[in-house]
Amino acid sequence: MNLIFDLIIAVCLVGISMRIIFARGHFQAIVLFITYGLFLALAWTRLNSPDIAIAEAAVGAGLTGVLLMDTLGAIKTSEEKKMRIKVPLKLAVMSIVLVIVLGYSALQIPSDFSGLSLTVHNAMPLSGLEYSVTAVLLDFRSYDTWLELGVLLTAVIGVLTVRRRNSLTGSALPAPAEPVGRWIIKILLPFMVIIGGYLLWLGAFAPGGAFQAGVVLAGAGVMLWQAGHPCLAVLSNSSWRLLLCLGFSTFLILAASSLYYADQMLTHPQIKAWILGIEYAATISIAICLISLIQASPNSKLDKVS
Amino acid sequence: MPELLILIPFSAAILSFVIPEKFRKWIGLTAALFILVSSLDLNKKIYTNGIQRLNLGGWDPPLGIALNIDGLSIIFTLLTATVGFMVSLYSIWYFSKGEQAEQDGYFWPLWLLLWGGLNSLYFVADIFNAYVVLELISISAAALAALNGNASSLKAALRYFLIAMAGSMTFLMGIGFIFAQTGSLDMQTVAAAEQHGPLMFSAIGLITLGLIMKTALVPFHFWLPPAHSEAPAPVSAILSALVIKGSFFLILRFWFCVFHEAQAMYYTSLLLGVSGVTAVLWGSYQALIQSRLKMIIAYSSVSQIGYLFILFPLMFMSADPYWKLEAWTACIFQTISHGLAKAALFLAAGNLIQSCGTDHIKSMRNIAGSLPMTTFTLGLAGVSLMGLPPSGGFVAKWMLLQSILTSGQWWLAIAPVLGGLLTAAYIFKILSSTFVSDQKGPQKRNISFFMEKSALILALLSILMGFRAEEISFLLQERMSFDLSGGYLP
Amino acid sequence: MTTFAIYSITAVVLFCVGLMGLAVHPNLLRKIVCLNIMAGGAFLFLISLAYNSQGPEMDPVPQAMVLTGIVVAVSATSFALCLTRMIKERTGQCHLEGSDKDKDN
Amino acid sequence: MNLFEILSIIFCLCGGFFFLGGTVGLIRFPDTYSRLHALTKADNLGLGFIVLGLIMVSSSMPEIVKLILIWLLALIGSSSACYFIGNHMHQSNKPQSIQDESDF
Repeated sequence: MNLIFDLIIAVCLVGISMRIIFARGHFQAIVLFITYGLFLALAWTRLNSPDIAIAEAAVGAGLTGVLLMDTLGAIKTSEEKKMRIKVPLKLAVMSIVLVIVLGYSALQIPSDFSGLSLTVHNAMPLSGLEYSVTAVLLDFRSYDTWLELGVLLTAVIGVLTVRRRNSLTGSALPAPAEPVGRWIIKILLPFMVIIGGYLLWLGAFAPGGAFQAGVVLAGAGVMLWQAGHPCLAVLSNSSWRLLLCLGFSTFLILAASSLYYADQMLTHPQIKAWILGIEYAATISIAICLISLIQASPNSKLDKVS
Repeated sequence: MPELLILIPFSAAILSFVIPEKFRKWIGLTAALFILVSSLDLNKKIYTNGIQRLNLGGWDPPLGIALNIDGLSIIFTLLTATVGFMVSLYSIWYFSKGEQAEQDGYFWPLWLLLWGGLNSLYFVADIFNAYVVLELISISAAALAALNGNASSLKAALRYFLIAMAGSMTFLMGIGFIFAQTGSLDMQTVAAAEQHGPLMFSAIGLITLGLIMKTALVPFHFWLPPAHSEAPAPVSAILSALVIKGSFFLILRFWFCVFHEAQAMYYTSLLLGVSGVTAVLWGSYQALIQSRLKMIIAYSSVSQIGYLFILFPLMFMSADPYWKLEAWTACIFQTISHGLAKAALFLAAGNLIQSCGTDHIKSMRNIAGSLPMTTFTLGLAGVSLMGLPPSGGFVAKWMLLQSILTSGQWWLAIAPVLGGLLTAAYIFKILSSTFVSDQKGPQKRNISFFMEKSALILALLSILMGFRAEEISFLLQERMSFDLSGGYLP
Repeated sequence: MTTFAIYSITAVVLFCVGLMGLAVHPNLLRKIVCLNIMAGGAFLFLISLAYNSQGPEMDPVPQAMVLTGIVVAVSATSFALCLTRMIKERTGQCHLEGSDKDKDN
Repeated sequence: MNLFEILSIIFCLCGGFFFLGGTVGLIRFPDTYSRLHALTKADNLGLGFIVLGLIMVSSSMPEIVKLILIWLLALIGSSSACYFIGNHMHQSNKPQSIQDESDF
């Protein structure tokens, strides 16, 4: 039964990805891409990875979808003709050969493959956390997470550079236009903040954590923005910048102070307190960075306001 | 302490992002100075005490992530610190006037983030960590390439970024295959594990493919000339001297520290060798027929990258461990001398453009008269690229040629011989146009003292590094975290 | 036929479809979508590995890798989309071929 | 198999039927307004039935509360989305079938 379910998901994923390539309109391709994200989220659930399912549904299907749609709205031209994509025979053959080679080798995985699960399992009591994915992200491999926050920050600075913008803040707040829009914000916003906080708290012992919480909060921000309410406007320029790099710099301070106290980077006598602080800082930074990435896009509503 | 080389640029990047724009350059310069000093200090430590391996977060690999600092890392760190310091010095004046002034505030945070990323890359000892660092480098490098903001530079930046992203994804898939075979992400553990069969074959292919896309080896070179020539001068210097060297560094790490699946590596190395020779010839030919100075220099990068890949077939075909070591040393020498000379060339080109307003070589008449120091810089860097003694380029090409001849792979010798001639041709094309005297030429603007000096110092270093050959060879041959001559085992 | 086999093959196919799409599509928006398809394939492969792990529980390391990867992918996507929009604003084109001139001159 | 499990299966099948109906409506109805109508009404009912079916077999109170919450949030989401699309169509006075949808 499970295998049938797996096969259905697999066939749908491949089918959707092919349709995305061959879709004639961009709008269609983007809608299909959002569907692709949702099917991936199904696959993650099936593969016992609820963390990634949450992240994928929120980011892959949600935020990326919003970004793509928004860009499509900006670059759409009236005379755009629908195109038919032809794959050159050479390329098609090359792709099929690649699929066969990679697919054949993927199946040659050693039968006793256990990855690092045993190593992590044995080290779990030594870390202060109860949930293994959070422990890997924030304790065992915290260096990666630090640099990941760096990548997010770099992307925001990159977007600001390309846009030649110094600030996304400080413009006047317009009232959300629609009564229904106002109403829905009133209802949903508290929910999203609560869910974000809940996911953050959950991360210590169950699927959830800083990233998922940050994405949900960013979703709340994007909703506000879509309703005509540039939510970054309440911040001053300097506090916005500080919040953007809050997560990255908390890690940086941990790294520097641990080098001083423990002579080794990212380990510290009070590491548990640090991890808690980093989780909160990272959640805020991730939310603010993602909102900024969407709001900084050209022709966005903020431009029209200011 | 090696960690400082990661902490300083990142802290400076954050600081320069939150403070007002006019102070950013001074933060940048101070950080550059500190990085230079601490990498010289680290160099001394590695030279005398041997390699360092540091665990992060108090966890031993494969559970945690480690840093690995050996002779190879320290050479790349020093190259980055030297070029980075000179470029920072140059940038303070380059971005202070004219149309470049509005780019100043954006340049510093990105450049410092990129620098931090490069330093972390040189210390990398974990394959997934390498992926994250590569992404950090790609995004900041692409944003820097788009700094000009005009249509052509935006297009060039996006073309570069798309290729870099495709390379990253291919690399990530390769990481998955390595993890599937060995069950570990730590380079040392992966190197010690059994590596055989199709899984490893695919992993080697994917990792190498992903990285050569980012290194702009033929046939993935098409993004490089526009991206490097459209960027502002200091950014061009950073991109061609350091960023492509970053991904090349990772290829070396993987090929000489991680992989030891001999058969797959043998065939892949042949392909890399063919691409390398093609790149040398095609790049030099293209450089010869260009008419814009920065395009010539950018195509010259395509050809000089080709030399680096001649190492791989030599490693697998030459029987004598002594010549293997020679070829290895030659390759790193080529990396350093190209990095220094290319940075000098781009900075000098930036001076010429600020002076004449264009980089069309027809319009650079009488430059030798008005900007003698910049012309001298072009000449010196050209000498190093051509491989004339006593430059670093000469040492590199001489050792390369020797190990090619002893290995009996005559076809590889085409590259240094013919490539050297073509290089000489395009360097003379640049130089001869600067000596044409033409009184009617456009009004030349004055160039800041520091801008001329920093380009000159880089060019001088690329010549003078030949005199430090012994120390560099020592670092390369005695301070390795892997054993080159005894197969490719850790 | 096991769950691992189904998903790892799917992952490889998705990766290759994305790569092929990246090569054939001239339009920038579609190229970026294709990059995301590739990323989905790479992530799926890692998670199917985690699922296949014979250890005491699901291997958490690939899961953490994919979470990191998703953040990296969305950062890169938004940066690329921003460049696309600027190119459109400047040149009126959404592809990289043809002239590199600004729209106004 | 006890009574709750049988009821659960029946409710879930009902839910599936309404979803199917909503999808058929989306494809077959001629214009945006009627498509919206099919989508929101039938799908919300379908989701409601499935949630009811799952409540029958759920073991704890928090689980039931979460399931009901999911349904309520989906109701709010889809009804307001429906309103926004409808309002947009009404205000822009576009021809009543979206051009891009004809591709599907």
